[in-house]
Amino acid sequence: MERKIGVYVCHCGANIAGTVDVEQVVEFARSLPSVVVARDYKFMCSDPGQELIKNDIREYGLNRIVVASCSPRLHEPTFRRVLASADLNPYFLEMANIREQCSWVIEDREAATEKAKAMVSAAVRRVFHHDALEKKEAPMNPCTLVVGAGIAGIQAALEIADSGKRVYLVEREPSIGGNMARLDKTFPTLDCSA
Amino acid sequence: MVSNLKTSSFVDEISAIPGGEGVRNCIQCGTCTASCPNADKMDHTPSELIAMARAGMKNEVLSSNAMWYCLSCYLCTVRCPRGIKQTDLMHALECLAVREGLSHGRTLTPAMYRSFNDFVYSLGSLPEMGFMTWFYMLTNPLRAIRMLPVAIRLFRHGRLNVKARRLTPQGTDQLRAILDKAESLGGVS
Amino acid sequence: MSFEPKIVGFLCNWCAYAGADLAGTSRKKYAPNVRVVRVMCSGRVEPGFILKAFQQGADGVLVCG
Amino acid sequence: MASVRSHENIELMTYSEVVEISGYVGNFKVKIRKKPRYVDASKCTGCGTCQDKCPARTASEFDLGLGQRKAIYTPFPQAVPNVPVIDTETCIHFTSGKCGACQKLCEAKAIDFEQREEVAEVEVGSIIVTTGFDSLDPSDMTQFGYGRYDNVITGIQFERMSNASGPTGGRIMLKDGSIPHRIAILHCIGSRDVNYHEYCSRVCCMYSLKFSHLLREKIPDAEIYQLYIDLRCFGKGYEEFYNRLQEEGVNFVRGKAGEITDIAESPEEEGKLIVIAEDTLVRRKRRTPVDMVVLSTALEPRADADEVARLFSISRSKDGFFLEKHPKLDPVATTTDGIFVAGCCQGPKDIPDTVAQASAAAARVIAMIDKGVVAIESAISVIDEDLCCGCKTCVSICPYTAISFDEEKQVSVINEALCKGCGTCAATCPSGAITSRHFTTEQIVAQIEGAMV
Amino acid sequence: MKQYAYFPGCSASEGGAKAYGRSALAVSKVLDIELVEIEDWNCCGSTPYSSFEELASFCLSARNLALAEGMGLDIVTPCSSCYVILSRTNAYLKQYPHLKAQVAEALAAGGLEYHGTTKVRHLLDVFVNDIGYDAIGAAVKRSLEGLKVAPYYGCQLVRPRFGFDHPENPQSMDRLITSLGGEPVDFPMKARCCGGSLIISEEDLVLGLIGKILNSALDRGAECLITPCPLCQTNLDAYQNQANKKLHSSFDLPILFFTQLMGVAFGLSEEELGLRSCIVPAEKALAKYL
Repeated sequence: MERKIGVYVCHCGANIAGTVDVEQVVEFARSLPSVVVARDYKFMCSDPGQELIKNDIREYGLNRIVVASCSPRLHEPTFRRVLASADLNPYFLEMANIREQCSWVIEDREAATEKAKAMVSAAVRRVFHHDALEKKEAPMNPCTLVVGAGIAGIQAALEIADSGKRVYLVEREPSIGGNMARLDKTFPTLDCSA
Repeated sequence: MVSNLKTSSFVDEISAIPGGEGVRNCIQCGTCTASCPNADKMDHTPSELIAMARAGMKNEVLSSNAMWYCLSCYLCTVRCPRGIKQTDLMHALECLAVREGLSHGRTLTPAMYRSFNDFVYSLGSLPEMGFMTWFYMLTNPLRAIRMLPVAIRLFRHGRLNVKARRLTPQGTDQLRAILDKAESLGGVS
Repeated sequence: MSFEPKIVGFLCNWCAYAGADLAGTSRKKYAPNVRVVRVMCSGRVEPGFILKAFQQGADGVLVCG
Repeated sequence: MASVRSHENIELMTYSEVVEISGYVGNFKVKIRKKPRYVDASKCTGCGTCQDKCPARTASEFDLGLGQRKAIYTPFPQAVPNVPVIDTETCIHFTSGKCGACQKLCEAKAIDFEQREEVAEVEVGSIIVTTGFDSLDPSDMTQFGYGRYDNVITGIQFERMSNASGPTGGRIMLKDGSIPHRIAILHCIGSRDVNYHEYCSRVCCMYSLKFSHLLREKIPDAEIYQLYIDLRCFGKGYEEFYNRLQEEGVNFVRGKAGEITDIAESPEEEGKLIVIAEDTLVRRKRRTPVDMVVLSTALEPRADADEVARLFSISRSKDGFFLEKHPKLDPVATTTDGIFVAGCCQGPKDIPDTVAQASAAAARVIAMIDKGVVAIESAISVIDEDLCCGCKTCVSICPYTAISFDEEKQVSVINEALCKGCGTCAATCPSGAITSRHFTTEQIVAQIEGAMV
Repeated sequence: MKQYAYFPGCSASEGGAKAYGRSALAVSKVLDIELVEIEDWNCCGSTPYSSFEELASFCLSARNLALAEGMGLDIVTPCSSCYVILSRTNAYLKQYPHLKAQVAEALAAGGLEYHGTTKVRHLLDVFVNDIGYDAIGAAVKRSLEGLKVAPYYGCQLVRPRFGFDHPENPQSMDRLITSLGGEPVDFPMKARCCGGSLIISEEDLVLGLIGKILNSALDRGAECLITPCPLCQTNLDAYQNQANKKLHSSFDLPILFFTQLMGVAFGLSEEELGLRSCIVPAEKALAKYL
C-alpha cells in the first residue's frame, strides 16, 4: 500500500517555537519522501489541534502520522486516540520529541532547528515501516494493595473499601497510623489527628 | 527617602568575578551575618551588602568597611543555604573597591594587604618582619611601639628572621612575567 | 570550523530516555549533537544497530539503560 | 484509625512488608512477609498485663527517645491493632533464655515464643504506595547543637511532648523537668538548603505556628520566638491562623538562625541557650537567650526509598521522592501502569493535600476496577516458530520470565500477558526468529538512517 | 616510601613558624614519607592577594601547581591558608573556563603550563588518611597518656568544603591525639576563627576572638593546644600575653603545632621539634613526656 504521511509540528506555545524555527521544520518535512502534508499549530494536543489531524487523515487519506511535539511518554496515548478516532490503527503514529530533548535543552536557535529536522526525518523514515497492531485486553483483578498505613494509606484504603472492593493494607510497623499518629492537634482547625 | 535604583549593571559586574555570581541567589535569610564573628563591626551586615548590591547601590557597597572585616573563616560559606560563596564574594567586592579607588574605609586592613602584596610581588615570598615594619611605616609608626613586646618575644624565640627568603633570579623573573601579564589582562571578567 | 561529532544514543524508555526527558523539564542545557533512538530496553540494541549508526556517519554511539 | 480495623473489606496486615511483586497491571502477584509478633493476635485481648509486667525497657522509637517502652509493647496506647509485639533484641527471654514473665501472666495464653515469620501471597489489580516520609536528623548540623544540648529538640519530638498520650503526658518540659519560659522555634532546618534539601518542606511554617499556639495554651506566660525566612501560609485558613498568632503575641524574627551556643556573653545569658541570628529587617545580629529550641526539621524521603522504588518499579525525582507520571496532569499515577502514589512519599505535603491525593488515587483505582478490563501492550515480541531453532537463549535471558519452551514442538513460546516488549529476546535470538513488534529491526534502522541526514 | 611535592609556605619555611616546617619534616621521616620541596616555589598570596587582584592571586597559586605537576607529585602543605588558596585555585580553574584561559595566558608569559592534575593536600590529611591512625600509633615511643590536648583546627583546614573533615565539627586531630595516647579535649571553639591576619590591622578585635578560643579550651581542662596552621599558632601563642592584658585574664596555655606533639610522642628531641620557639613555654606541660 502506498504510504501517505502527515507531519504535525507543535509550537507548544513558546516552549518549542521559542527555540525551534517551526516553519522551517515544516518546510523541511514537506520535502521528505511520502510526506503528503505537513503543518504546524500552536498546541497540537488541544482539541482544534487534534481536529486538524483527524480532518487531514480523512481529506488526504493519510495512513501514517508523525507528531513532532513533546515526549511520547507524555502524549503518545493522546495522539494514538486521535488516530483511532479517525479509524486509523493507533500504531501508525510516531512522535518526534522536539521539546524535552530539543527546544528545552538547546539554547542556540539554529542548532535546535537542525536537531528538530533530524528528529522529524528519523520519525518519518521510521513511521514508513510501522505495522498495524491489535489492541489486547486482560481482566482486571478487583482487589487492591495499599502499602503503608499513614494518613494517605488509611484514606485510600477506606475509600476503596467503602466502594465495596477488597483492600489489603500492609504496614511495616506494629500499628497503623504512621507519622500522623505522633502528631498532636493539627492546623488550622486544631482538631485531634487520630 | 526615594532613590533611583539601577540594578542590573552592578550585579553583572560582581557576578563576572569567580565566586561573585552567588549575589543573584541570595534569599536574604541572614545566616551569613549570624555566622560572622565580625558582623558587629561592619557598617553593613554581609546579607545587607548583597541586598544593596542588588539594589544597584554601587558606591555605598564598595565604600563599605564590611568586606575588610572579613576574616576568611568561611563559616558563612559552608552554612549558606543557597550555596553562595560568601567569603569569595567579599573578596570580589574588595577587588572591585580597590579597582574603583573606594577602598579607603575606616580600617587599616586594605593598607595591610597592600604592603603584604608589595612584598610578595617583589620577592615572591613573604618576609614577615619586613612586611610588618613596612605596614607600620605606611600607616601609623606609633602603633609599632605597642607591638614591640610581641616582636621582642618573637625575636627571642628565634621567630623573626631578618634575612628574607628569595627565589632564584630565574624564578623571580618568571613570577614577575606571570604577574605582569596578569595585570595587563585586567581583572577576571 | 571546529569538529562537531555526530552521536547516536540508544536510550531505554524507562530510565535513560526518561532521564533525558527530565533533563528537558529541568531545562538543563547540553550539546545538540546527539540523535536519540528510543528503545524499550537497552537489551533491544543489537550490535547491528551500532554498526549501522557508524556506517551512517556517526562518530560515537551511546547505549544507555 | 479504628474504622480500618473494623472494615469488612479491609484485610489489615501490620508488622508486614512487601518483599516481591510480579505480574502486570490488573494482575499483580504480591508476596508479603509477616514478621513474627510472638503474640497470637487471635487470642490476645489487648489487656496490657504483659506490658505492665515486662521487666525489660528500652528507648521508644515512636517517642523518638523521649520516653521508654517495654520489650513487649504497642508503640502507643491507641495502637491498631491493639496487639503487642516482642522486640527480640531487648526481650530477656530472647537474649538470655530466662524471664518469660509475659507468657506466665497472659491469661489468654497469647504469647508464643515459637512464632515464625510467614510469607503471604495475594493477588491484586492495582497498588497504591503510601510509604510516607522521614523527619530529617539534624545531628550533622553541629551549629544547632542537636544531641549536644539537652533542650534542643526537633519538631516531631515537640509533637510527642505536646501529645496528651505522649511520654510527658502533654507537658512541655526541659530535660530537668522544669517548664521553659522562653522558647525559640527555628524554621527551615534542612529545607531550602542546598547542603541538605533544596526543596521547601511545605509543612514546617504551619506546624511551627501551631507549636506557638500550643505553647501559649500550655504555658501562658511563655515568650516565643519564631525565626523564619519566609512565612508560607498558602492553605485555606492558614494566613488567618498566622494573623491570630500575631495577636497572641508571638515574636516573629525574620532571619534564619546561624547557630546556637551555650557560651554566655552577659549575665542574662548564663545557663541559657543563645540563638544567634540576623534580624534582617533591622539589619542587626541578634542573640536571643532561651530555655528551649525547637528545630523545624525537613521532611525527607524514607531512608529505604531507593529499595522501595526498585521493588515497585517506580522512579524517584531529583529530591529522592517518588516520581509521579506528570506533575500537573497525572499527579497520582507512576510510570508503571497500575501503581499509584499518594502522600508524602511523593513529596512533602500537609494533611489536607495528603487526603486529597489519597482520595484521587482511590478514585483512579475504583475507575479501573469498574471498567473490568485493562488494555495490555500490543507492542510485544513474537516468535516465528518456523525459524526458531530451539536454542532456549531467549528463555534464560527474558527478564520477565515471559518465555517458556514447548518441549513437544521444540520451540520457545511467549506469554503475551507477561511480555513487556523490552525486545531483549529479539536482539539475542541467533536465528532471527523473534520480532519485537513496533521496535522491529527495520523500523530502528530506518530511524537511524533518518536521524543522520 | 610515599613521595609528595612539599610546599612549606612562607611561615613554615623560614618565617615565624620555622619550627612547624622542621617538625613536619622530622615527623614525616619517621612515618616514611618523603617531602620533596618544590624548587623555587612562591608565596600563595594568601587572603591579601585575593582581596586585591583576584587574577594575579590565582596566577600565584597556579605557578606552584604547575611546578608540582612538573614533578608528577601531589602538593602537600602544612599551612591551612596555603591549603585553602591552592585548593580554591584548583577548583575555580575547573569551574570557570574564562578564568582558566586567562590564567593559562599569564602562565605562558612565564613559559609555564598547568593541566589541572595536581591534587592539593594538607599535611594532616596525608598523615591521617594516607598513613593512618594505626601506623601513627605504631610509631609512638612515649605515649602521651594523661595529657589533655585541645585540638584546635581553625578555619581554613576544614572550610569551605575542600577539606577532608567535617567543616564545623572536625575529628581528625581528636583521633590523632588518641592514637598518640593522649586525651583529646572536645571544646566548642575548636573550628572557630582566631582572627587571622587581621591581628595586624585590627588587633583589639582579634584579641577578643583569641580570648574566646583560649577560654573554651581551658574550660574543658586542656593542658596544651595543637593546631595545623602557622597563623593560628602565632595568634594564640605570641599574642596570648596581649590578650591577657586586654581581657584581664591569665591564660597560660602552651600552643603547639600538631607535628610537634607527634614528634614528642615519637620520641624526637626538643631540638628537632623546635619546642623552644613556643612563646608560652611548653616544657612544663610536656615535662612528663620529654
